[in-house]
Amino acid sequence: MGILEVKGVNKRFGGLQALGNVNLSVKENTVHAIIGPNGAGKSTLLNCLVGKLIPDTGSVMFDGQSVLGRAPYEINQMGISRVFQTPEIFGDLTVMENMMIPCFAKRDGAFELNAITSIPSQKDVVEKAEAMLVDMKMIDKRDMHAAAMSRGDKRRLEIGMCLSQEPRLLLLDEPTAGMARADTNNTIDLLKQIKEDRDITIAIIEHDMHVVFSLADRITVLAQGTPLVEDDPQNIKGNPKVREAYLGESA
Amino acid sequence: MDAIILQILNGLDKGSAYALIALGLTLIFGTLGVVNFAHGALFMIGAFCAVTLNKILTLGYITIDETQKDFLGNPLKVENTYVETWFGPELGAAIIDWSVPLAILFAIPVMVAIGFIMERGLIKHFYNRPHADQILVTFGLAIVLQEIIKYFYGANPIPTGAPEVFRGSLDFGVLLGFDPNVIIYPYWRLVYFLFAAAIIGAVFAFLQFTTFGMVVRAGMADRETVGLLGINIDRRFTIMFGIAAAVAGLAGVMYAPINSPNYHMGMDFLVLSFVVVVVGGMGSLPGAVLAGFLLGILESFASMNEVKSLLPGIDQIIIYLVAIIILLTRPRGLMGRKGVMEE
Amino acid sequence: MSKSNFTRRGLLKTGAVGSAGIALPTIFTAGSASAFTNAPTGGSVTLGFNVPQTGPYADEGADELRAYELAVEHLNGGGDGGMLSTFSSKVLDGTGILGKKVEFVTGDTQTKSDAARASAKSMIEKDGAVMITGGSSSGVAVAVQGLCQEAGVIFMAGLTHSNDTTGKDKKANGFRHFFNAYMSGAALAPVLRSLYGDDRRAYHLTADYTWGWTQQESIQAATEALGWETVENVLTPLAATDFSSYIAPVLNSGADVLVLNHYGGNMVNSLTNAVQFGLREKQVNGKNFEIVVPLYSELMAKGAGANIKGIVGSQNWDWKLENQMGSRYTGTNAFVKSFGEKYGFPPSQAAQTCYAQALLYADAVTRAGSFDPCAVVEALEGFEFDGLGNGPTLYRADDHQCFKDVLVVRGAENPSNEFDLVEIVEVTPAEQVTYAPDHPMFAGGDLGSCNPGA
Amino acid sequence: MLGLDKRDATLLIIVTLLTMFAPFILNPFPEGSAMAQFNAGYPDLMQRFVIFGIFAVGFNILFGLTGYLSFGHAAFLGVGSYSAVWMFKLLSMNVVPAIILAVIVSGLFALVIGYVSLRRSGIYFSILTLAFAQMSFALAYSVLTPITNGETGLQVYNDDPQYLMGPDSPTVTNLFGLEMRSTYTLDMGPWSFDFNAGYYMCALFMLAAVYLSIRIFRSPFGLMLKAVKSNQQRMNFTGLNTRPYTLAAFVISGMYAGLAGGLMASMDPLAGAERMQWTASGEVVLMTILGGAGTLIGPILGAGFIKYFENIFSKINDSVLHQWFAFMPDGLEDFMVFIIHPFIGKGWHLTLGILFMLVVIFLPGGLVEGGQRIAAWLRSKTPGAKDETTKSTEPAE
Repeated sequence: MGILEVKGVNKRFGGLQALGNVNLSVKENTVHAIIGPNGAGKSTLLNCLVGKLIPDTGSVMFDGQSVLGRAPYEINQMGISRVFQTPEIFGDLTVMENMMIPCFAKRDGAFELNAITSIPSQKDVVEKAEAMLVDMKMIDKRDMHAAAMSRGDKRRLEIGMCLSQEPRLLLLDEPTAGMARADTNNTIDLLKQIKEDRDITIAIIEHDMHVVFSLADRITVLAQGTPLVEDDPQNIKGNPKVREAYLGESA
Repeated sequence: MDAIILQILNGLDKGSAYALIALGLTLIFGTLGVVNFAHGALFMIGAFCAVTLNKILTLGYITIDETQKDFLGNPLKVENTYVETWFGPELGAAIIDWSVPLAILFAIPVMVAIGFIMERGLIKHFYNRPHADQILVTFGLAIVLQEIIKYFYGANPIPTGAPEVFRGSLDFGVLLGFDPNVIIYPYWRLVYFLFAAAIIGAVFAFLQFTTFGMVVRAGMADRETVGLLGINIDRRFTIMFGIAAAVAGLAGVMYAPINSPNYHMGMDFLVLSFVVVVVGGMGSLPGAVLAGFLLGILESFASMNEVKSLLPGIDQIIIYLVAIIILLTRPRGLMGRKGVMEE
Repeated sequence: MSKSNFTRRGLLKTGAVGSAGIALPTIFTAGSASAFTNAPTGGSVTLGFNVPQTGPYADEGADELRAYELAVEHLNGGGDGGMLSTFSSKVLDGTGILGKKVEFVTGDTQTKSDAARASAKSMIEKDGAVMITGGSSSGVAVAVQGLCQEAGVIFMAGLTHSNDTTGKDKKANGFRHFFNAYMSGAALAPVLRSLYGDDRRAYHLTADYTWGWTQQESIQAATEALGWETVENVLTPLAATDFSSYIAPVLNSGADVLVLNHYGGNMVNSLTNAVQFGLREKQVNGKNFEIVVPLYSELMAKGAGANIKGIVGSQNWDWKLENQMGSRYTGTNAFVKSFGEKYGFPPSQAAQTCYAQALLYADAVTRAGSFDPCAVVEALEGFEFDGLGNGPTLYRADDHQCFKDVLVVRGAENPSNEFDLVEIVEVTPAEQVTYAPDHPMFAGGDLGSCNPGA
Repeated sequence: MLGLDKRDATLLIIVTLLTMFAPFILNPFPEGSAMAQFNAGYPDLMQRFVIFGIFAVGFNILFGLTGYLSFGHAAFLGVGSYSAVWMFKLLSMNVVPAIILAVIVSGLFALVIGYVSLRRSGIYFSILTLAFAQMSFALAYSVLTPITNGETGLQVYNDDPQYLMGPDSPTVTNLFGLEMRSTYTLDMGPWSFDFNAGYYMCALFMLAAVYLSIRIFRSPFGLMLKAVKSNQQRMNFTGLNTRPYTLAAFVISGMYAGLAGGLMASMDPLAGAERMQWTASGEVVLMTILGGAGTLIGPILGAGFIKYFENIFSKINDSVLHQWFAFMPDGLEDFMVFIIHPFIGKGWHLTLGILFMLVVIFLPGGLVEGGQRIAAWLRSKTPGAKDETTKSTEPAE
């Protein structure tokens, strides 16, 4: 029994079958990669997991509880954090403020009218956020406007924000898309570090095979909205069906 | 039944004005992403184009008539218009009589010029500024424009009649087989409706069938991509602003005989036209037109005695009530696109 | 800063409180028994002219302001003296008021109760105005009148036509020279009968706010007393600009008279729309269809243009009154002359009522020998005068309403010049428009007692 | 101090000093001098400055922090005023119950309207709030006249019940006997200064309102509101429910508006329907943007700016102008009057419109930015203060 169990999920957009009978099981404390060619339905699947879309049929269970019909923030509070393809951070706020927000969300839940206490007096949150900035090696950028940072830094910040919520499942949507090689390698190292240091399950959607094979414990290949194969990385590499459907074009 | 037909006619007529103003507003919203609070003022300036032309045509020289006295008992000064002197009394009077339709020719260059100046001189610098700043600057401009008009024309409405042939009304009911006097409708209001339909049709045809229009439509859908294609979208947008100003202005010119123009008529329409645009859906031209006519007709129905006796005061709030209901049931208005002005 | 430089104005027992503050705490004013708000100290007295300068009534406000400036000029001995020479009371001699030069401050009511009060307050608190006058709507008049009552200054209403101003909302410190909705009804009714007969069916369109209601009520009562029938009364929103959907059903309702209880922009638009719909050319019940606009003004007539031709209504005054109706209305020509020579066009009824109010105040102060509001109230209550253009007039003590003749007018068919917008049909004598102070349409108010303020 | 950091505490102290000494600051010109026209230190206008300051500060909590542009906030001010006047009519002229009820009722009203309107964002939200406010105005002016007294405005009549009114109770608005209108006038040579009880009560309320606003800006709640403005998507995917945050901000700012409305009625017990009209809602939007949206002090500056023009410029007339330029030769005097005439008196709207445009064109951050630039310029003139210059170019909050 995996921490995330997707069973028989279908999703249509008008005449287009975006997802057809998707089954997926993500084991706890593993890195599970979902790969597939463009339009294979990877992002649609991800959106079904976090509450942005609701599947037409099927079930999505997280740790034995259904996530379907819940708002994104509720699913997040269950322990699923998501990193977006283009970093979604609070651009108008400072790096430190960015980091404090998930810490407040973890401590206070979805809503708390904490209107007259001052932020510096919330020592636990401040310390936690600072510690995370140290972990992410960006404490020196503490008071910078988040929007002014490089893309790699924004990505790191976003991952750090997700981690400070102590999620049980971290969803990564093409975390290295559009990054230079050096930034990509940094991100891989960061994710490896996270995998080693924390009890965390990671599901990753990725295009870059270098990233996938560096990190994944298990791989699901999606093609035309259906899972083609699910196997270990070395087996996937050798699988002719996968080569044909996906790797063939990019290898 | 006859009452309902009558109110549909009324609604179409009111809707024509709403739709024309909202159309221009949406063009500016959609193409430029600018919240233009001065749009009502453009409508008002259009109406004053008609007033101005009428004033120009009736310019004259003064002769003293010793046989008559003015209110102070002095000899009466009689004004003789140049137009009547030059073209003879009959043709001259006819030209003056037709000053409102003639004002269309006068208004188009004036309004396009105002549109260009506004866009190049002011609005251009606000594309990348927050909507709040756009509101403040265009609101300031609207006040300035209407105060200028007030300075020259005063605050009182200025009667500006339709040509003689269009005065009076058509007995519409007789055409449909009702008794006489049951459904009568003023000629000029019918003209206004047809005029509005023609303008709306022209704008749509222009956007649909010309390459210029295609680029603008593409720009409305995705400005950045079109910009990336190396097309000078900015210049086209300037022209679009001129067109939007002209549409608002023409709506105003033809409106002058319906209600005497006054300097604050733009503000009266401003809030309403924003409601129309938003109900239609941000960035949707057909939505703006549809919402204009829909709200016009509903407003007319709400003012029927039968409805009012059931729900007192409903005609005061119907537009807003409908706006609330539509926005709650259709998150982006009738035909709005996702992501436009939702931040 | 040494303490000796301070003078605590309130402790000076001179009775002169000066220009600041609506009121001083009683502790500071206990000794100054004769004190009242803004008692003029130096060689001048300040009056506050509070008129709409922005918004739809700005032109009417501008005309009121012209009249006030003219009145000030005449009071200070300038110009040709205007109606000072025809006024039945002869105490004003062109040396200001009680020998003090008249100065004035102006403010903008914006035709909004709040803004009007703010403006009036600033005149009282900052400029030390001892009297506030002007305005172009009943909402504003009632609001400012209430303020003046509290502040202890005199309010001389400008153009306000609602019954409430001297009815439900009457105040001891407030006075109205202008006529009211009841008088319009009473004056119009007999003329309407003689023009249109006593078997008519009326359809009312009424502006949906207090003034509209009181006028509609008055006209309905007066016409029903003639035997007319009221088919329908439809309330129209204040914000309405296009009245087509209210006008369109009229013809089919069986009514043969349309009464437009509208004012200002509403009236211009509703009348224009009604004429557009061709109502005036129609025959209903075998009679010509007629339109009545109970409250007329020159500016509205100007705004409605040719649509006004032949439409009957009532007015407080018209510049042709003396020429056409004789010397009973003396003062009219004198006023028209000085106004016309100064500004180049004849005055509106709003200008006349404001000019008259300014003179009446100055006269009352002079007769009372004091600016004290209570003395002024006493001098004005029950005051009978003549020569201000309206014929013999009474300022009734019970409700501070002027009673005088009311004009019934009609849009001129063939205006001989641009100012000749209306023609006078008849003048209804004051007796016919007089009502008992406790008339039900005016009930519920309480004049209270005069408040000298401080 | 008071749980504020040094910068905020300084700001609060400055605001406190300005409001407490406003009677002096606003009356800089000796009475009777030509410039006295520009004096603004009379009770009514001073009261308006602080009351509209409260209104704008509250509006800024919603708009400045969350970015939700409400176009119907005047409705809450109007509801607050009506509630307050009803308290005067039913209980007594004591302002305390009136202000309390004003805040509560407008808070409830904001809760209902906010709950519905906040289902949409962006311009859709703006139009929903506008629609609710316009409906409130239209109904208050007409159908609801029994409750609102329509056109005239709700006021206190002698025959109102006033159940708590004793035989000796004051008949004007008062705070436990202290009459709101009582004014102490201080004359110093040619100068004259008014100290008005009502003004000081309003000023204290405004200081409390500003203090609370600073606390909110600096609180975790304030941080969340800024986060809503910055990125709602990230909010949702960080386990935060944006709806209650925005609703709370909406209700708080609605209560600020209600407080302002209650105070307005307490200073002058008449509540007109016009104060709910869209132009009134637009006015507070303009005040906030003009002063500097999202800044602490900006909205107050914007409120002061607009009210100053409305009350001072509208009162300058030609005869005042002639007085000013009387020293000039006749022709020049007339020429100057002719030039300035369109901008004063009935032309005050024109001046205001031009100033709106100038401010927003040249000072994108509003009046606050203007202040900062002046401060930066002054500092650059002072040697040895270079490090502070850079600091002031950060966005002010």
